[in-house]
Amino acid sequence: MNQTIVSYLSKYEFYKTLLDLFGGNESLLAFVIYLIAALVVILVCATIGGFGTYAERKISADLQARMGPNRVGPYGLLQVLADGIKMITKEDIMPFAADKFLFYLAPLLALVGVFATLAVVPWSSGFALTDLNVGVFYLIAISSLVGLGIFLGGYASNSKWSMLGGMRGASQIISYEIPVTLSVLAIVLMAGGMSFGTIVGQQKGLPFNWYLFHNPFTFIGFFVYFTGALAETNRAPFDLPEAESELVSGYHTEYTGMRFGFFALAEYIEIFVVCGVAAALFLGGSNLPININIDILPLQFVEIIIFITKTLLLYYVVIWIRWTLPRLRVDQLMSICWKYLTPIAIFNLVGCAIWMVAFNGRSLADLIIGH
Amino acid sequence: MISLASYLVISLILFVAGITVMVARKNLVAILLGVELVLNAAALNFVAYSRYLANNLDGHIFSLFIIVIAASEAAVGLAIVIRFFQIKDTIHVDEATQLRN
Amino acid sequence: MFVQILFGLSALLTISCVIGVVATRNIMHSCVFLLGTLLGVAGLYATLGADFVAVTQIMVYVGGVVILMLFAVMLTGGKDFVSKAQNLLGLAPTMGNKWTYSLAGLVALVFVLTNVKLLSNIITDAGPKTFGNEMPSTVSQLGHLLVKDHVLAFELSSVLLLGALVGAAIIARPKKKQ
Amino acid sequence: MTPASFDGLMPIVILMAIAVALFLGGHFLSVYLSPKKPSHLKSTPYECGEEPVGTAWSMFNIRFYVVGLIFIIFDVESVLMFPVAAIFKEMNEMGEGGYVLIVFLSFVSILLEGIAYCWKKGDLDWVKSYQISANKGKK
Amino acid sequence: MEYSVGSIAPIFLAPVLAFVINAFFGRRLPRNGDWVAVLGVFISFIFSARIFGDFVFGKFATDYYIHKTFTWLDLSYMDQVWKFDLGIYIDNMAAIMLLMVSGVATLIHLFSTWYMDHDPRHGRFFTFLPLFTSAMLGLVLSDNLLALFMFWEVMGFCSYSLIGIYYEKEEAGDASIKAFMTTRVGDVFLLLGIVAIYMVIGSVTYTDIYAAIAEGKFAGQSVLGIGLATFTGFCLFLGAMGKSAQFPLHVWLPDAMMGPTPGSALIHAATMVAAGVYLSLRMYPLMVAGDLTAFIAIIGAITAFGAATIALVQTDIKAVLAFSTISQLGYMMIGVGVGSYNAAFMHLITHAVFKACLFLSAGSVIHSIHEQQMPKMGGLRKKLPYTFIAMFCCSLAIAGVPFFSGFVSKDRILGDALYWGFMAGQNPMLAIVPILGFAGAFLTAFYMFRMIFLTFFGTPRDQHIYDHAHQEHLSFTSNVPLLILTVFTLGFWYAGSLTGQGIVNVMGAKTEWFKILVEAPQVEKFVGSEAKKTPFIEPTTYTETLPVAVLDGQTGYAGPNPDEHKIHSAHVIGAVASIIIALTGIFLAFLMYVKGAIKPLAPKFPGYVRTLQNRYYFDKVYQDIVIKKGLLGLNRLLAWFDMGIYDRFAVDGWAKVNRVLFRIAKWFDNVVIDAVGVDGAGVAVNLFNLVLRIVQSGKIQFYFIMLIVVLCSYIWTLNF
Repeated sequence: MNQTIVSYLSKYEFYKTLLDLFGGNESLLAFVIYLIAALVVILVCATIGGFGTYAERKISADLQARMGPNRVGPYGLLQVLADGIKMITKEDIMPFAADKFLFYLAPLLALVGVFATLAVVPWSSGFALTDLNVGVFYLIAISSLVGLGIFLGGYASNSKWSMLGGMRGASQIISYEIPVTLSVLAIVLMAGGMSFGTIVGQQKGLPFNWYLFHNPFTFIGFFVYFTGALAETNRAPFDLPEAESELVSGYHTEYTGMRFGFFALAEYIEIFVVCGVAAALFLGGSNLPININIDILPLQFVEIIIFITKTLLLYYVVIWIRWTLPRLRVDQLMSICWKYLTPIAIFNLVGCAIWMVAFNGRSLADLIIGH
Repeated sequence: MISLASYLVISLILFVAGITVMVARKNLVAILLGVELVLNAAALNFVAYSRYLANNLDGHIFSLFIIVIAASEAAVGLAIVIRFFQIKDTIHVDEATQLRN
Repeated sequence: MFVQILFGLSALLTISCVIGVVATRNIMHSCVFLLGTLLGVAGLYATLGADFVAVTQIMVYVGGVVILMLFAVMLTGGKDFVSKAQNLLGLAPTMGNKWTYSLAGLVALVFVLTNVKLLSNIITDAGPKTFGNEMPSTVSQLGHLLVKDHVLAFELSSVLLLGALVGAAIIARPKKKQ
Repeated sequence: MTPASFDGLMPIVILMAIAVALFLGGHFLSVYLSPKKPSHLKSTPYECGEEPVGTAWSMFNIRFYVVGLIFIIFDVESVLMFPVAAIFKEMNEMGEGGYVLIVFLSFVSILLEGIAYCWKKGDLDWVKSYQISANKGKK
Repeated sequence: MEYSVGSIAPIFLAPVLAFVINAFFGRRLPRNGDWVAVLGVFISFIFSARIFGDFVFGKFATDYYIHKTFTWLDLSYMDQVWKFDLGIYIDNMAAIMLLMVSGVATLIHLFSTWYMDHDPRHGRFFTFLPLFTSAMLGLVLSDNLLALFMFWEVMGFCSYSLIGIYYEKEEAGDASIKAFMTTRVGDVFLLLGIVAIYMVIGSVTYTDIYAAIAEGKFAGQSVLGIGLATFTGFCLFLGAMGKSAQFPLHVWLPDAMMGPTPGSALIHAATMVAAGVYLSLRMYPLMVAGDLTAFIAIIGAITAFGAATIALVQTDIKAVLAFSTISQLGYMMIGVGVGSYNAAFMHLITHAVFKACLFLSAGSVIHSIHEQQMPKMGGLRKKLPYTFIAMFCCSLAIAGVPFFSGFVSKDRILGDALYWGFMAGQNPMLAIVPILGFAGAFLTAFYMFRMIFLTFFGTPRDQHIYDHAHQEHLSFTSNVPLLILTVFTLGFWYAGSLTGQGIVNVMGAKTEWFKILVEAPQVEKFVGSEAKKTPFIEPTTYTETLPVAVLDGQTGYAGPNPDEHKIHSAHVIGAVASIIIALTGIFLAFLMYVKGAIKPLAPKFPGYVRTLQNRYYFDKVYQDIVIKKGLLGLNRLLAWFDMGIYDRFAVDGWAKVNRVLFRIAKWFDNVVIDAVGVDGAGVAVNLFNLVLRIVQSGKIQFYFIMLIVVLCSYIWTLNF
């Protein structure tokens, strides 16, 4: 079963009429639906990304007992717009020593990498844009374009700070990709499939069916994943690539205007995506926290709301962590990745495998309640 | 529908490009890059054959292992190149003639 | 329908980037073009219904090999590399000149002819073959192949990777400063 | 519930296309709207106001490469583990869980050997082992 | 009694296991795990002894063979079948060979534990030795040329490591590289031959090749204008020449003495050099189909005689043995050439036994007096009694004295050569083969006993060395292996008919059981041999038909030979002649080196002796002509190519003008422009690639171009 938005809609009447409208050309109709859906998704994500900056500033202000942005619009809500306009109207400077080609290419790579991940985000059981058989794997793979973009950005601008930031960013991102992959692997092993549809479908019903509570190993695995995800998105306390107090602004020191904006947008959307994946893998994704077995169109929107709520909660945690924890040193960073997270992740993997064989895949709560 | 020939032609182009890079460039890293291209061509052929000629997925397995081996080959090869650079302070391939005679 | 479009895009990306790889004079740019090529090949895999192989291609090459190559370029940079990248002089000595390219061209031509000779009968008697629009999942079949038929290769590959890791680590390990 | 079809790949292409379009659009927009007063000082790489010395494209520490090396090996191993993990459940329900578990564990054990080796040899710690090889025994 | 894989595989796997254990944990084991090696080889000896028993003692029909296969690589699609099967193929020859290899190897391992004791490279030695043995056993077991080639290469690598085991010694390193590269020349041709065979009949399995020969698949084809059978047979025989050190490619073997003596024993006696003869025996029908027999016989004769003459003047005891090995291999090749199939194989076996024994004895001599030069020895008879006995018997055997194994086999070869050269109505020029053969026999007897007398008889020439030589005591590891081997240098083991009738005919002008069991493969029997091929896992079903041929003791030859009496008379003449020749040689040596009645002839022909001492200047020729001239010429060409063409025009002005257009279609139009200029390179590559395989020019990319061009040209030449 692969539930794409098209195959979901095709169950309803108006799909038939639409099909007639398009002269029975299913591919064309699918293209149109996908296009609209993709635009909607990107709009939503861009908004969330944009408001991410706003939220970050507000929350940080709260945490530090400040006001935060409050001039533009009510509560400074329009700050986002102001930032956007500012970015567009800024002069974009091309350092003379830069590698022009790569200087242009780098933000594009980051942007493409992030946008391509949006294709498999399971907004709801029906409204996921698409549901590949290799969903999670695809997501991990394609998101590594971002690290490449960061590295190239740091390299291309030919400035010491950028170069340092780029190298740091690349090595950090690839390093933390390992624990993330391994903890995702544990979930794949639990769910018996890589597609988000399968994984989320396994977690229907009450919260103790979530993989977070499935067994102790997945419980640890969640934190491993979350830490790794933080590092992969260069969020504090892992924000070494853009450590403003040591490297001026890291890999985008030389970037101005729109291209800087793209980097920022990519970063914020990526945070959103990894939070969403965490929600989908461990927190039951878009499932209602109760056992109901009806399938009507409005329910999908409820599910979307549930999913986004879970995601935003994690998002808040991310921002919260940023303003709580101090930044790590590089050697601490590496030792955390290779000496703590990776062994723990492997331990989880083995534990999950043994659990599967031992208890025949039944969850902890299931064993306790039993039947 | 897409024919097998088109895939073969693309993989041939990849392969020839790999050969060209390997022969023409004097930069050791570039030569490894050419090797990657050649391996990709081979893997592409395997998958294309397994879809068009055979009815099993052995071709996929083959190309999986090709990718695996390409990765390890790149790792070791680049390590050797780096060490070579540290010794010779160049990566010009014609400098790599210790084994002569 | 969409498959043809995807195939066209991927082939376009692949071939144009391959030309870039061959023709560019900057090793860094070469690596980036290689990235494009590999993405294109991944797309081709996708058009062949090999979803897992396609994603593996992206994961290993884009995520790993290309970054590794970029690192290696940085590490083996040195004077030559810098002067080239700043376009102070034209084609850098390590990137070959027209005569090396001519030789390569000859070799390539010979190879192409040979291949055409070899492949001609295969292509002819393979004949056209049409597939539906379905893309069945290859993952579970691959898994079964890996743990049943090819289990030995599966285990041995891990040994191979261990060997590669140890060997490369020994080679690349910096000198200990006492 | 329709089987997966190639159309399922459409959103990926569309999203990538949108990304490119957005990039170009934003770029041209900024070309339109943004002021252009280039000056040499502006376009020098930022070095805290000093004259930039040399280029940033100098050689880097080899530790980055070692990290990348360890990464790629683990990356590939995880790639090989994915299909096995994906079929683990159904094999387990078919009653062959033990066999797959053994295959899987032997694979992972070799993975562990790799990380143990690198750990012991000090490839995993960033600064220490290469500089201070003398007191490595202590810590 | 059924042959499951489990009863055959240990022959190959046990030494491999020993190798793996020693390779990884050898250092931690006591005595560097040499006992592991001995154990592994001994296990394979047990299993092969079982198979030997089943095959030899009349269990099966004479032409019975086990053939188990499993598919190794399956590329077939729709109607087209592309398959590679690997498998096990055991017939009488293989069974005997297995027993010989594993038995001799066991004894050599046992001896090495004593010889290599307290040696710095002890562990390394005992890591490679079992691998070497296993490679040879696998080569014997394997049922197709491809697997044979793999094991062939493994052996090449092992001999490289064993010869160069003291790599800190300059000449050791050189010798190892020389051995590797010289054999490589042959291997390249071997591979070409295998590929050609595969391209024609789509399989490289022995049985399929035999069947193809019988069906005349080889007849019509031709490669590069040569008949296909001739081409492939020639390629394969070149491989055999490289491996078993035939005339042009023999230069590596004498230098291979740098390794420790037991290693040399294994290389030069049992395994590596035997492989070449084994291959040419296996492919005998192909050789016949390609009319290569005369060529093989002549090569063998030249080798046998030339090596014998060189051995006359060597003073290093191991060098004498090395050249005698080359000469004896020449005899085997003569046997292959003149069509005395089973005699050639028998000589392979007997020679393996007594040459192993000789080398081990030489080893024990060297080990006890730490000296290899014979002029410094003498009178060691009292110090090393057991070694003396062993070496004496073996020398009798190799000299071809009656009642000893060498006589039994060599006499048959010479007899057949006599018949073939004089009576079979061949080209009279071919009479050179038996003449050279008998002359070589004479020289063999002479130089072997020269060695014996110089070493063990007379008075010690170097008192100091003599006094410091340890007195030899009977010990299980040091000289019991020698004595065991010595027992098997007696003739009746090989002469008598072990199959049914009692031990007859100790004189051994006829060799019953070899004659019955080992016969040239009758290719017609293999047509449609797919039926006999049993899959790898299921137990095979075998024909229980009692060997009628064995019971009433008629020969294994197919059909009554019209001129049987001629052959018989030839054998009688040959036997008598070789007895006389051998005894004369020994007596001459006795007079010359013990009695001193005859002055050594050396001073009379100084020039010839110098030529001999320089081994006919072969190394010099190779060094000067091939390597220096050829390679330097090549390098000069390369240099001219790089400098004159690449770099002189590299900075042309107009290149910058159309650089843009150039970057897009760079190689494209250059091919058109420079095709002529660069064609020279292609031709040069084709000319020099043989030389380049021997020596490296160090330019990676040039290798690559060579690879591609050679590959393409090969594909174009055989238009399949």
